[in-house]
Order: sequence, then structure tokens, then C-alpha cells
Amino acid sequence: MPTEIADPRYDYALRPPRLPQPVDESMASQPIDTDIRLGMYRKLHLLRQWSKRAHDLFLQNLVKGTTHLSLGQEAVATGFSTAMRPDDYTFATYRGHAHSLSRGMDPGEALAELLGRSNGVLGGKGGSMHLTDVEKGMMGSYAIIGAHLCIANGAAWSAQMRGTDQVAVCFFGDGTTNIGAFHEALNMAKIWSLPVVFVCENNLYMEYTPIDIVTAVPRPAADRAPAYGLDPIVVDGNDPDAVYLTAKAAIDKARSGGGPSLIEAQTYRHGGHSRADPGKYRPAEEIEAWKGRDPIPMYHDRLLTLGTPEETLTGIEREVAGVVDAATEFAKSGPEPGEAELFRNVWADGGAEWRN
Amino acid sequence: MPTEIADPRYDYALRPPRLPQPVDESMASQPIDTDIRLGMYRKLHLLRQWSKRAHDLFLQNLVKGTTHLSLGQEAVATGFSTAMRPDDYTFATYRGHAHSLSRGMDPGEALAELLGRSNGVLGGKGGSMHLTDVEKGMMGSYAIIGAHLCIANGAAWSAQMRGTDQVAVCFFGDGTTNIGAFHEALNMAKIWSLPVVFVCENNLYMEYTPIDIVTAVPRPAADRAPAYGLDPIVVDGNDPDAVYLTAKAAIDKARSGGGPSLIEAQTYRHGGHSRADPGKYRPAEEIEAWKGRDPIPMYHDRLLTLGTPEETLTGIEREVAGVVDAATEFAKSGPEPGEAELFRNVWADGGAEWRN
Amino acid sequence: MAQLSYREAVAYGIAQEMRRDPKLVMLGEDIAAAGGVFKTTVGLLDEFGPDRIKDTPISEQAIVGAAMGAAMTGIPVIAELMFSDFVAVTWDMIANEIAKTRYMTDGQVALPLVIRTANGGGVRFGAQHSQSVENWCMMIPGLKVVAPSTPTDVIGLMAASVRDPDPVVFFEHKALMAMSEEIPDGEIVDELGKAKILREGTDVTIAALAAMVPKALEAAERLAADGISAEVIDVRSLMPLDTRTILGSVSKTGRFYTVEENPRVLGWGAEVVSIVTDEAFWDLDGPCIRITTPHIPLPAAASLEDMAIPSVDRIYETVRRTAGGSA
Amino acid sequence: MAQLSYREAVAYGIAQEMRRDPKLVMLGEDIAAAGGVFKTTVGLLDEFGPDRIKDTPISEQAIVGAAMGAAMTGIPVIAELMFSDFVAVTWDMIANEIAKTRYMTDGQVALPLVIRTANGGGVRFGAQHSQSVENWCMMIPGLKVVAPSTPTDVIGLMAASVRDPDPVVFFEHKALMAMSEEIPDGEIVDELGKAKILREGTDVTIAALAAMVPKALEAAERLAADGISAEVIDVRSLMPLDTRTILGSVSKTGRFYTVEENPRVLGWGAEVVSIVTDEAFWDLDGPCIRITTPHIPLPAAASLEDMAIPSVDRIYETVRRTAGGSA
Ligand SMILES: Cc1ncc(C[n+]2csc(CCOP(=O)(O)OP(=O)(O)O)c2C)c(N)n1
Ligand SMILES: Cc1ncc(C[n+]2csc(CCOP(=O)(O)OP(=O)(O)O)c2C)c(N)n1
Ligand SMILES: [Mg+2]
Ligand SMILES: [Mg+2]
Repeated sequence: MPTEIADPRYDYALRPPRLPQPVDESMASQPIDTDIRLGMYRKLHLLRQWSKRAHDLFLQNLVKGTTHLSLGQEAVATGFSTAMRPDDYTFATYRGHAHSLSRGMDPGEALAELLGRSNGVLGGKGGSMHLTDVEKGMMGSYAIIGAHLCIANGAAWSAQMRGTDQVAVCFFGDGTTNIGAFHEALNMAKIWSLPVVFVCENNLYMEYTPIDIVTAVPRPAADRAPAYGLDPIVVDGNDPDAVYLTAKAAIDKARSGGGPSLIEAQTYRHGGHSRADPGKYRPAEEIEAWKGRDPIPMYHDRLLTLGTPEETLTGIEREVAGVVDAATEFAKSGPEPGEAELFRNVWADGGAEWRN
Repeated sequence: MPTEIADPRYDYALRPPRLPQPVDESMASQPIDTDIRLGMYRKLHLLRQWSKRAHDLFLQNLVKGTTHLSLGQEAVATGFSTAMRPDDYTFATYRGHAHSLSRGMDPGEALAELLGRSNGVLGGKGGSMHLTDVEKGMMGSYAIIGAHLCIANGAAWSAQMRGTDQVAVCFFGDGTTNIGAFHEALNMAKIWSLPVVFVCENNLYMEYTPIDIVTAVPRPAADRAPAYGLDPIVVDGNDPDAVYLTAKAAIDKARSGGGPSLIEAQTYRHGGHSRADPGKYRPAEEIEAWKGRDPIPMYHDRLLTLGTPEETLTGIEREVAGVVDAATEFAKSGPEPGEAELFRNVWADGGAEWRN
Repeated sequence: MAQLSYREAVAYGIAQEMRRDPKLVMLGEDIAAAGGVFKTTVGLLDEFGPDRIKDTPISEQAIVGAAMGAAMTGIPVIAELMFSDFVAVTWDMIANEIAKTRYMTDGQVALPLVIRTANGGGVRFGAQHSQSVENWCMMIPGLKVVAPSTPTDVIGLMAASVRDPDPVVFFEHKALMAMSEEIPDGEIVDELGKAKILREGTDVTIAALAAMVPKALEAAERLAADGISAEVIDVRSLMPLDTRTILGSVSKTGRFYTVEENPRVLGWGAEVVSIVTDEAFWDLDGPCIRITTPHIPLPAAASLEDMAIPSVDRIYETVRRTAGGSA
Repeated sequence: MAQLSYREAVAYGIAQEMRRDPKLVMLGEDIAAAGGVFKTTVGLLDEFGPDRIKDTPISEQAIVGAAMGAAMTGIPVIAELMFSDFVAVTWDMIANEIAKTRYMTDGQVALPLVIRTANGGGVRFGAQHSQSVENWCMMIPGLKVVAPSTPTDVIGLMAASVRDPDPVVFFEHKALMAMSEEIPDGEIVDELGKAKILREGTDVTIAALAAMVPKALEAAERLAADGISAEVIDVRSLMPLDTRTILGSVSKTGRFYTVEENPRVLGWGAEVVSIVTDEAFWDLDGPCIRITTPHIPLPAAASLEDMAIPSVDRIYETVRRTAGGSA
């Protein structure tokens, strides 16, 4: 077959880069408690360090199957989870590690699940793409695009019926805005005024394809909001403060009966789509620019500017490193699940019998 | 169970009526050839008289199964089909009789199909909801909501690839705008700049439910157009001239490479959703008002005003009556299909064998 | 005792459960004000109000997804899909999400929900509104599947389905809607996973489902006149499957027939026959025979549809011809 | 002669057909620039350009619908669904539209299209990315279904599928991607509806599909060492189904086994076993036995997945245990 032709219609890495917005410096002066900010700093680090460890374990061939990391996108999970009430609901995709950890899933159980161990949060049965921890409000990671937006509606509807003021927050990617279920979910959320917040993490790519090539509007979520009677909301998904404030507003609105929101958080993944992907279809300049907008050093600087001593931050980083090391030990030490697990929990009676 | 409660949240007939717009009198002065107008008058009558006959035959228990008539909505099919080239493609729903006839399907074969006869256009195998006549560009009537918008894209894509300048026109109802396939189809049509015209016949109801109760925006199609980078286009679906002109503009645009359009034609069905439905969930005042906006007497008057002699119109009506009578005879005289037809045309080899 | 049609039994069964459990809700297209296109939900809006009986947009994925999300957060739900053909539009939700979530989460997530839908043919609606898709659902691990054949079974199995903590697909048959019978007073609660022997017999076993049950019974009547004693089993529940009742009957008769409305290939009978020939192999006096709709889409014309779906004549003649030796 | 992997054979087979028919196009997610997530379409964009190899949005209904609309208007199409689990997202398009349209229109509409998709497990992707859904498609009248087990078969059956005037669902197996073999020079064109006897035997017949085929062959090797002569059939095409080859083999061996990756209930083997026990009843020396994945969603953990999917050991031991008498 002929050699590759350097044509941006073909080779997406040759297209003009899509660069990040500059940091909104005014965010530093937003009235957010230092405790909340430090908590967010810790979360950013937890998500980052844990994910890097997952990647290392993948390279060591201990994580089988596939993994989808959120490296670079941590501010979205961080800002939202910080704005949520413990009994609120999270719905995420296969790229759900950050969301799971941010809601309080045990890092060791999460890692053990990736390793397919019986001490995994799902006993090894779900795997990387399905992290779920109902007790923590982490209502699942869903690996087929679209469905979970509809399911999140159901949880919000249930909260509405039960009168609990709970809110469901549903995360998904830019590519997901083009699937039918997105449309059905948004419409239903609006007509029933459901307490649900839809969060599109626009990282500019659906797997290996630039989102604009396959999307009729420039902003995949925001430009669709009016089709559901909703306001277009865009937030810098690499700024934890901006995300937190936007999240809080939308969640408060939902909690107080104001109905759903659709938020587009602009962000970028540092690595490839999934484990084996080097992410080469992206212009080098684009990757560099976004790595320069990494939420973690930026937030580190902001906290310093706001007066947090460096050693406080270093302390947090070290503490998280310890957590991740312990999680790794926990995960590695777990036994592989066996026959008992195989036939467990198909049905509510705990078993798998389908005939007498 | 308790007796009915008079609450408009329950009883949709108690809701305020949604009234038609007044006739746009300026349409009379639009430069449309008299031949075209007389052709449209004939089509209106053909669709009306044929459908009434189908209804009569249903009452005589000769039409089994179900039928969905377009009584009241004839101007949409009339205007569009008149603006189409013979080799353009039509895709319709189960409410597809008017579209089929308007593209030139033989009225007798169409009626025979409703009667389940072997001289039906589908040999009796498709029935009322699936009228298709590929030779006439009538590419099918589709009975499950949504799919055919995606299929119409494919025909348009094919025309684009073959370089034939053909355009696909796809009709569907207001209720259909809430299904996932609508969203996927519109997005794909736009990004591939397909020569397809999507026509939402907004008759205010999805079956027995008012469209606004289940839709997040007031205009189910037009208010969604911007989500696909398209202009919102609304047309009086009860005015053949208005429909014709709007259709022509969109089809010309598609044919000349300008990409897809989404058009909302506002109209109303005189009868119920399908054969057995009396349509009682609609406010009486609303039904009356829309019957007063019946496209046929309106167009009759317009043609008289424009100088067509009454006897020309009466002649057309009589000619059509003859066609419908002949179609009825043809249909009634058809034999019922038998075993040969039953096993015919599952596969391209003409048969139904699936094993050796 | 009241005389109730199959159609009325649906609403009756739902109402019984909604009275029992104030949390139970239902959603679907045209189910509230209109009472459903098959009039199977008439009266429910009046009794339970618009917050528990919800009309939806034409958004089957959103409907079933909402049912799932509500069920996993403590609200039991009945979702209606107007025609069982539309199961396909939301198949991802049913087959990939609802069926698998309990297992994937190792039991964290419970899904007490029922998907009700009008199944089957005989009403001349054509290939896209007449399918028997019970086999689609039967083949997915994690779904329970029932298909009642009488008004009383509709009520009892509805109760069993609603009370079951697992997701159940509940097939109401379009051709049975007008069938009517006396139903017992008081609460009616049945059990999933139990077939019923409706007629005892000694020569052949005929297993049938839903609209095929009355046909099998009528054929058995005619066979009896010819001296062939047919045991007729209403399978009722495809998942769980009551193999014990079926195997027990076959071990007695030695001859096994299924009467299936689903198209032939991988109809539910293929599984049952495979089990029977595996586990009752040495009891069989001859091959198991599946009487099914041929492997074709269902045609619309009355004459064609009547030829396609198993008829009393076809059942009678098939058994007569093939079981002759054992009679 | 060239050495080609199964993965490479997919692109090779598609390229062969795209060179032959300049009208043939392909669409799917990440198939163009990226060469597909399984790298099964590498090189095609370069050779055939972006108008014939089209990247799409995540819109499976639109993808398969576009394939249908193009096919019915004279453009043959290959549509890729990245994972076969996603068949569910567009099941309405496949099962209700594509499968039925030729019949419903009494032959007016032809649908020369192929839906390619990566099927099966063994790669630890969990319940939503590892399913074997060949049985879903086999049960729908109007669909043809193939599942090749070798690179050469991939190419030959791809050609047969593309050239077939009916819609074909083409299952590529994820666990076979790296398998490699010499393929013949020149055009490779196979035939739908033909099973292949890969190993002759006299004691038992083992029918297997896709990734189960090499396992069945390995088990047969071990059985031979024990003195059991197993005939191994690669079913290859579920629809049309080559019952003649299977029945012929069973009439010789008297013992029949299936090895299926799909979950047990209504796996493809249920149909085959039902046919065999009906039509070769008097040739059988014992029950037919289906060796399948249990009726559970597929778990992600390596240890669990390996227990779930039939292994060489399980095949060997099952046959050894049950066919002992006839050995
Ligand atoms: C229905 C469906 N189609 C395709 C896929 C394969 N797939 C997995 S992730 C992905 C890209 C998703 O992109 P996006 O929504 O932007 O999320 P991101 O991965 O960027 O977070 C695709 C196509 C899928 N999982 N489900
Ligand atoms: C996927 C799907 N869901 C539900 C139905 C049942 N159904 C048939 S017509 C209809 C209403 C359609 O309303 P609309 O799109 O406004 O078209 P209209 O009938 O008014 O022309 C419904 C719900 C269907 N055919 N397909
Ligand atoms: Mg993305
Ligand atoms: Mg309507």
C-alpha cells in the first residue's frame, strides 16, 4: 500500500492545534475556603498519583484488559465531587477512575479491581471500566457510550420522588454528545425538571478522532443546550476553582428544584485514549500547550500565591504518595477470584441458577 | 376506580387549544405556474379521496391491521413531491400513504396493499405501514420511529458519491424529534453536508399525547436546528404554495451542494392517530379551528381567486374520484396471497432457505 | 369472582401492586391519559395520579434508562414499551446495562424493575409490530422473562414480576387481549419459574407459550378424539425455566413438541429441546419436534400471517403425523 | 504466499474487494486515520482515500442506517461496529430494518451490505466489551452471519460477504487477532453457508466457531492420544447454516458436541443440537452435549474469564468423560 500522505484530512496530527484558554486569574480571588482548596489539591494529587500508578502496573502487565486514564483531566472530577453532597449520585464512563476516587472509593479496592483481584471493589468482575461504589454515591462507570445519561435521569427522578434533595451528576465525553441517548436523556431531564447535572468533559477527541470533524457545532455540549431549553455553560475544566464554582451553582439549582444543567468543561487528556494508545494523532504543539495548562502545577502556584506554605502542599503530596503505595500493596496482595465468584450475583438470590 | 378528574394535567382535552396561524394571503401572489398549482390541487384531492376510501374500507372490515391517515396534512406531501425531481428519494413513516401517492405510487396497488392482497404494491407482505415503490423514488415507509432518518442520510450519501444530484427528503412527525436516531441523523447529515431535507410534520400530537408535554422546546424541530448548525425553518404545512416554495428552496440548496435542511411544517390531522382512535384527547375548539384551516377548501378558493374556473376544479375532483373508484375495484379484486408469497424474497435469491 | 379480559387484567395486576407498594411507579408512551394503545393501563392514572403514571416522549432509551436509574436508587418501576419490537431501540439498555449490572458490580446494584411490552402477531400489523421477541430476552444472562397466557396468570405473574428483585421482561400478547375469564377474589400472586400442566396426557408432551397455549389445548382436544393423549404445558416463564416440569412430562410421554410463535431459528424451543434431548435422551421415543413460525419476517396480509404462525390445524396435524406410532 | 495475521487479513480482505469494486465504501468510528482500534483497517485510508474510508461520529444508529440507505440505492457498504456489544445500540436498525426490508417490500429493496464487528472475549475487557453475540444475529430472519477462525477464512469470507446481495454480519474475533498463517496468492473468495471439516474423525463430532475452533482442534489432538477420534467442524457460517456437513458427520460418529463462546441459553448450538436431534435422532449414540460459556455476563478478571469461556481442558475433559463408551 502507498506510503502515508501528509494531508490534514487524513492525518489529524497535521491539523492546526486547538490551544487552551489562558488561566482566568480572577479565580484566585473567588471566595473559596482554604480547607476546600486544600482538599481539592489533595484530590488532584490522589487522582494523578493513583492513575500514574495504574499506568505503571499496566506496564508491569499486572493490569490486564484496558484502562482509560484521566491524566490531565483531574480538575473536573475534583471540582464537582467537592461541590457534591455525600449522598449525591455520580455516573461516569469507562474513564471513571478519577470520579470514583473523588467520591471516596477506596484507592486500594479500586486498584485491586484493575488487577482483577477478589479484593477489588467489584470482586474483579467489573474491571477497569465499571468502577462502582454505591455506598459512596458512585453509581457506576458505564462502558458503552450514552446509556448512563438516561440512567442518571432515573436516579434523579427517584430522588425527586423520594424527596431527598439528592442530585445526580453525570460525566461523559465530547464524543458522547453525538449519540442518540444523549438527546433522549437531555430532553427527558428538562421536561421532568430532574435534579441532574450533565457534565461534558470536552477533551477535544473521541478516541483518535478530533471532535470537530464529527460534530455539527463547535462546542459539542454547549451549542446543543438550547435544543433542550437549557443555557449553554462552558467552564475551564483545568481550573479546580472554576469547576467547583460552576458545579456548585448547577448542583444548587438542581437541588432547589431548578431542574437540569448541561455543562461543558474544556480539558485535555495528557496520554492516549486507552492503555495502548500513544495519542500520536494530536498535533505536538497542542499536546505541549495543554500540558502547560496542567491543573496541578497551576493549582499549586495558586495555593502558594494565596498563602499556603509550600510544606503544606508537599505534605499533602507525600501523604497521597503513601496512600497510593498502600493501595498498591493492597491490590497486589489480593487473591485471584475463583469459581465461587464466577457464579455469584447474577441474580438477587446471590447465585446464577436459571433453571430447576 | 374513581371517576375521571377534570384536570388538564390528566385530561389533555381540557388544555387550552393550540390554534392554527391565519392563512398567509401573500402566498396567492407568489409566482407559481398555474399548471403546478393545478397539479397540486389534483394531488390534494387524490390524497384526500383515497384516504377517505381507505377509511371506508376499514369500516367495512376490508382493511385489517392498522392504518394511519394523513387527512388534513395533505399539503405537506403535495408541496414537497411537487418540488421534487422524479429521481429524488422519499422516506416516510407508517403515516406514509400521502407521500407514496404523491410520488406516483399506483393508487390501486397502494389500496390493495392495505387490503392484504397479492396485487398490492408489496404483494400484501408489508401492509399499510410500509408502502414502498422504489421505481417511483418512494424508498419506503418505516414503522418504528427514528430509523428512517438515518437511512435517508444513507441514500443522500449514496447520491453524493454517485454524483447524481439526487436529493433525499425524509418526513416524520413532531414526536419523532425526541428519539435518539433523530439526533444522530441530523448531526451526520450536517458534518457530511448530505443532500437531504428533513421534514417534521408537526401535527401537535405524538399519538395521544400533546407534543409540548414531552418536548423541552416549543418548536420540536425548528428549535433543535441550531444544535446541528442548521437554520430554523418553519412553514405553514396547510398551505401547498408555502410548502412548495420552502421545499423548492431546501431541495435546490441540497442539490447544489449546500447540505441538509430541517423544516418544521405545522399542520394537523383531522382524525385520530390510527384507525381505531377517535382523537378525543384534543380540545374540540382546536379540532374545529384546524378543520377550518383545511388545505383543500383553502386552496380551492385560492385557485378560484387566481382565475381558475370552478369547472376545472370540479373536473379534477371528478377525475380523481374515478381514479379512486378504479383503485378500489382493483384492490378488491385482488386475490389473497398464498404460500408462494409467504416464502418469497427473504433473500436475494428469491427464497427463504437458510440451511442446506 | 370477576370476569376480566386479559387486557383488563394487566391494569388490574398493576393496580394491585401499586396499592401494595406506594413507591411503585410506571412510565411509558401514552400510558396515562390515553390508558395505553392496547388499553392495558386504563384507570391507573385516575387512581394513582400523574406522578406515578407518567407519559413519556418517544424515547425508549430514556424510558428504560430512567427505569434502571430509579430502580437502582430504591424506586421499583414498571416501564412500558408499546410494542415488543421496540425492545430493539433500547436493546443496549436492556441487554448490556440492565441485565449485567448486578453481576458486574458483584451485587452492589439491585434492579427491581419490570419491562412490560405487547408481543406477538395475529393482528396484521406487519413485520415491525408483530414480532415475538421472547427469545431475544431469554438469551441474555441476567434477565427474567415471562409470557402469560390467561388473565389470571397476567395478574399473578405481574405481581411476581414486580416483587422480584431482578429485572423482568413481561410479555403481554396482543392476540390474547380480548380473552376473558373469571378471576379469583383477593390478592393474586404467582411465582416466576413455574410452568403449568394445563392438560394431563400420556402419549405426547406439548410445550407452548402465550398465544400458542390455547391453540395447543385445542389441538390436544382434537388429538384426544383420535386417541392421542397429549399433555399440554404452558411454559409461562422462559427465565427461570421450569425444566423439571417439562422433563418430568417427557419422561412419562417419551414424545416432545414445542409450539412457538417466534421465528424458528433459536426460538425458545431450541433451548428446551436441547435440554430435553440431553437430559431425557434415553426416555425419548423419537425426535423432538418444534412447531414454529418459519424463519421469515412476519407478513402483514391476513392470509399470510395465518399461514406463518402455528395454527391449531398445524399443531394437530404435525403431532398426528409424527406421534402416530406411539398413540 | 504471504504470512498474514488475522488482524491484517481483515484489511487485506477489504482491500481486495475495494480494488475490485470501486463503488464499495466503508464507514465506522476511528477506522480511517487511526486504522481501527484493533488495527484491522490499517492502510485502507491511504489506498482508498477519505471518501471511501469514512470516520464517523459515535452514532451507531446513523452509521448502520447510512449503510442501509446507501446499499438500497446502489452503493455497497461495509459498516464497522467497533465492538460487537455495540450491535445492541443499533439493534433496531439491524434486526428491524435491515433484516426485514427485502421481505417487507417483496424484493423491491436489495441491501448489499456487511456489518463488521469485533466479537468475543479472552481479552479481559469485561461484560460490555467481550460478548459473543453471534446468536443474537443468527436468530433474526433476513440476516446472514459468519465468523471466521483463520486469516484465510477472514479474507475469503469477507469477499463472499461483500459480494453477497444480502446483509451479512461479519464477526471478527478479538482473541484471534494475532493468529497468523500463510495465505495463498491471488484473489481469495470463499462461500457463505459452508462449514469446514478441519480434522476427520470417527468417534465424535465437535462443532466449533471462531476462537473455539483452535481450542477444539487442540482438544481433539489430546483426545486422539487417548484413542478418541474426534471430527472437528468449523461451522464458519451460522446463517445460512451448513446442516448437511454437520448431519453427515454425526451420522458417521453418532456423538455430537458443540463448543460455543456465547452464553449457554440459546447459543447457536441450541439450534444445531435441535436440528441434529430431530434429523439424526436414530443415528445418535447418546445425548448431544453443548460446551459453552455459562449463562452469566462475562467477568473482567483474567482468572474468571478463563474459567468462563470454554477451555481446551474443558472440551477435552467433557468429551473424554461422556464419549468414553464409544471410544
Ligand atoms: C456506543 C459506543 N460506541 C463506541 C464506543 C467505543 N468508544 C469508547 S470510548 C470512545 C470515545 C469516547 O469519546 P468521548 O465521549 O469524547 O470520551 P473520552 O474518551 O474522550 O473521555 C469510543 C468511540 C463505545 N464504548 N460505545
Ligand atoms: C420507537 C417507536 N416508539 C414508539 C412507537 C409507537 N408510535 C407509533 S406512531 C407514534 C407517535 C408518533 O408521533 P409523531 O412523530 O408526531 O408522528 P405522527 O403520528 O403524529 O405523524 C408512536 C409513539 C413507534 N412506532 N416506534
Ligand atoms: Mg473526548
Ligand atoms: Mg405528530
